[in-house]
Amino acid sequence: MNSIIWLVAIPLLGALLCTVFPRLANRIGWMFAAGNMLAALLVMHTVSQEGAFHYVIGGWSQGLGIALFADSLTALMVVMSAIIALAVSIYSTAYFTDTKKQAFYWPLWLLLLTALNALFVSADLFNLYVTLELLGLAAAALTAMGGSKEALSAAIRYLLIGLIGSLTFLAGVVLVYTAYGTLDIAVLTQQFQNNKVSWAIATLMTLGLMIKAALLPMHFWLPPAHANAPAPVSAVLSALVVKAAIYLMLRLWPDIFYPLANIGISYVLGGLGAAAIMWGSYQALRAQRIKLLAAYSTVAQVGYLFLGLSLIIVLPDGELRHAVMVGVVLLALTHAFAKAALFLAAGVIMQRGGHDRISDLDGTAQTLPVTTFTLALACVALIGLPPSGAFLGKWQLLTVLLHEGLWFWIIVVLSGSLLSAAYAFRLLGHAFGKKNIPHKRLAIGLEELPALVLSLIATLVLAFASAPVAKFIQPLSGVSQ
Amino acid sequence: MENIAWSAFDVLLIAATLSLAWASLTTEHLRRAVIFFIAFGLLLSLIWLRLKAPDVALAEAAIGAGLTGALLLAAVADHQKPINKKPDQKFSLADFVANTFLNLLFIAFAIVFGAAYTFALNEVNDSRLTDIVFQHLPGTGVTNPVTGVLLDFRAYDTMLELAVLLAAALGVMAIGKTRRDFVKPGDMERGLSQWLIPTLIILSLYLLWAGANAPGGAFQAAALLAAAGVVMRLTGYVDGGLPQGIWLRVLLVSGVGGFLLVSLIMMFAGRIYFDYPESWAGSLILLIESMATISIAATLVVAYLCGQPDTWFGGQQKENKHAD
Amino acid sequence: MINLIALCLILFGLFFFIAGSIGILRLPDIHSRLHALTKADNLGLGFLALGLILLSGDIFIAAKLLLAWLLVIASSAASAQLIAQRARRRERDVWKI
Amino acid sequence: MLIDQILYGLCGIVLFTFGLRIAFSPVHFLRRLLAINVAGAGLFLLLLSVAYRGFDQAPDAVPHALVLTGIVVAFSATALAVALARQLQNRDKENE
Repeated sequence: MNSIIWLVAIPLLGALLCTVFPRLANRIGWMFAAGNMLAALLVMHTVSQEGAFHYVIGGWSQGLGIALFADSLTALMVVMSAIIALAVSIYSTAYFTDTKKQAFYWPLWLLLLTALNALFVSADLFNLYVTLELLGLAAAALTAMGGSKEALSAAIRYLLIGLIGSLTFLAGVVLVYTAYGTLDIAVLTQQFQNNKVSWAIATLMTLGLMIKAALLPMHFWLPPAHANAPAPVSAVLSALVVKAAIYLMLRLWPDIFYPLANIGISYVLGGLGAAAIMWGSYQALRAQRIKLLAAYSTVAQVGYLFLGLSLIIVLPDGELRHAVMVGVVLLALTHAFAKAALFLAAGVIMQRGGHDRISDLDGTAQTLPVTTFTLALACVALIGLPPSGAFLGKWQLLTVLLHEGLWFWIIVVLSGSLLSAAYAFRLLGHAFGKKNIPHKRLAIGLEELPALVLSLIATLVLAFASAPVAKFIQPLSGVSQ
Repeated sequence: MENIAWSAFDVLLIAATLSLAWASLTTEHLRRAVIFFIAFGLLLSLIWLRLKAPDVALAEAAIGAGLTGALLLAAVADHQKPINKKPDQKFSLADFVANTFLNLLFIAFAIVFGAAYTFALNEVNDSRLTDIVFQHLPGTGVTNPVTGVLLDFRAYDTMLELAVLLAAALGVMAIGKTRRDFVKPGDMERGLSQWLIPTLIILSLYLLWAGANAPGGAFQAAALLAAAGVVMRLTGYVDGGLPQGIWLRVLLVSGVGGFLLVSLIMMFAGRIYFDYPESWAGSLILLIESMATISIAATLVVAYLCGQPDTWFGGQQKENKHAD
Repeated sequence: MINLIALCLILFGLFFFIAGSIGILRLPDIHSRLHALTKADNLGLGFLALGLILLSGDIFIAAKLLLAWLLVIASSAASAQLIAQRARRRERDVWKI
Repeated sequence: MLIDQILYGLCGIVLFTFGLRIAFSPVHFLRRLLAINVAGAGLFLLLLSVAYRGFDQAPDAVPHALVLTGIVVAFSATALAVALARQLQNRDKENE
């Protein structure tokens, strides 16, 4: 039962130690990332044995203290972020050479990891606001470490939009406390009725989380932030930080806002998701740099997840809703691993080649064969070609859409995949381009290994994951009642 | 007669606050906007007093108006040109339509939010969590309910909030070094500071001690201590009275560290996380509170320095060069 | 009886506050405004504190009120000096912001 | 449900909406930061007017702790934003 506390305590302890001993920050950092990995596996094990469990901090009852809650969805998300965190930590030991930058990178990075874990396990609305704030602050500070002027202005815009997002979320939390007198999610799930106040609460919280997840109308802060941040930071921003807001939507809508579910909401969210898919893929096609391409593809993938979410909201409990849930989880997991691999590979190219402009990428296959192989695998996973988890996710989504006869969404999903295939092959075409200089193969093991492992997970491991994930995720609505 | 006078006072107070907020966000000179914002912060702490929230009034006056104001004033010190009106401001229809549409949108948002708020108010009987807090308060060893909630019932929240503060301080230091160009302190400031700083420190200790049973506590005490640091910074001590090298780093970390260690010790002793034993609950809270006070004060001063102190990596503090 | 005296003191203090505010609005240049502000407000606060001390009747609260008054006097006097020095230096350089 | 609660609550809502309205309009970055602080203050005012339970009754302590946490979080966000802005200004000054 205490394993849930280690999830927050280990990265926080690591952050404190890295602050006090800046010269050892490199070693302390990735060791605590490994420790976090163990804690995540422990939580996964506890959940698989005993199912979802509550843990009230300080032992206070009746919604006074803060409760932590871990169910199958939390366990999957926590293990996903632990694996990516470990890979990114190993990569950043090689990426950051200047000790002054390391001294501040590692504490901020571990604080971001603490915020992520605290957000995944928390079951108290105001606590979610504090974790969202810590996440946004640490991410903005890390983006600003990119050093260039664009990184600074991107970090400022990211911080301000993030603040507006969490303030809107806080407005929803304040209304919840006014109307229901409690902040605990489990208590709220029983008390929530379908009246005008609950509609105001749901809209405020959803608006706040949409801003945080960079859904279409509020996505303009994401591409500059993710493109100008240092490579390991943008890997984490795209793979994990954006997922936190989507995880909260998955946590809030099926549980608390279940009485409010109606067709209108799903069309709004689905429509925005579809628009995000189209707009993100179109911009990715026109991107000049790998990191910008990856950032816009994140905007598109957020669209897929919101499309799946809109289905989960409106479908009645049962087989169909469970299938969509599994599809959304698979899509989220694969996108996280593939996007992290893509950004880390772009980081290697940036450091070795000095730039990441797509048009001048020819010769990368000769000089950096492993990185190009990682790029290819990541693109396979992003498009959703068969050996990857995304294929299974989209397959689940499409079967449910077919069953429901929602033709418009099917066209959107398919054309989205087509567009992502277009920008992926454009990238790979340049990377495999011939260059007449005699190629010298660079073998840099430590830097390229994490990216390779992540892309292999995205394509091969997750390809066989649909059955175990389906079994592991209990039917959603039955979880917290 | 009694509550009519109070309602009149309320309307006056609200009108003053709203007009200050309006002034702060719409004047063209940025420096004037910051000064209006500081006045708005002070009026806000008056409102907190009216709503019977003395702890929050202390924190608002010290952190919300004081430190935030000092920080913003330092930031806008070198802003000359009026920001709002661009010289070639010709009337463009598109802007006008966009602005009115946005205004209407936000007015509608306010009306919906207000309606939801008034409906929500009479949904629940007034007590919400009050009775449960007072029922469990004796178990926390403190009599001030706000300190009880902050450091015992929701101590996990406060730990994460200190982590937010630490993240902000690290982010501020990661960006660059503190600025060194300073006006040489005349005898006026030195005279004042030699007298003012000890008073601030004593007041801060009083607030920390009073926090257990009267309005006060870690954040208010830390804000006063940070005010002493700001006064030192303004009177020539470039590093604002912060310790050197590793001691500064340990100090910054001791707030969150105190929370984490105590909570983990409770867990090792077989109790639930953050569950203080009845007998030493009061003294445990005081221990955490005092570590948090010094740590928050140091973090607030670092945030005010707007950069990395010279001695962060352990070097000697360079002689502070005064620009006249 | 005590309340009556306290009420008069407080009203007297308010009168000084109003005088200070009118001083700021009406007086021409920065120096005379500073003069009006610091003098009138400090005196007004003094009377206010005295009135409240009579009302409170508790020695600790009285001591705190006096301490508050002293702090306000010290800080407003120092800041008035600083603002005046800066205004003097600005006029000497005849450099308008 | 007291008249004071409604009065101060609506004042908080007006501050929150006005802050957001300015935060979304294209103004200088520091003014947008002020707008966000004003919006946050509006929300805290709303929270504390919910906690207010009459002149002679003890108020609800939980919102007070939440607002204290909110004030410190708002300050740290402002401190980071100001530090970023000043560094950006130095960069502009350098290559001007």
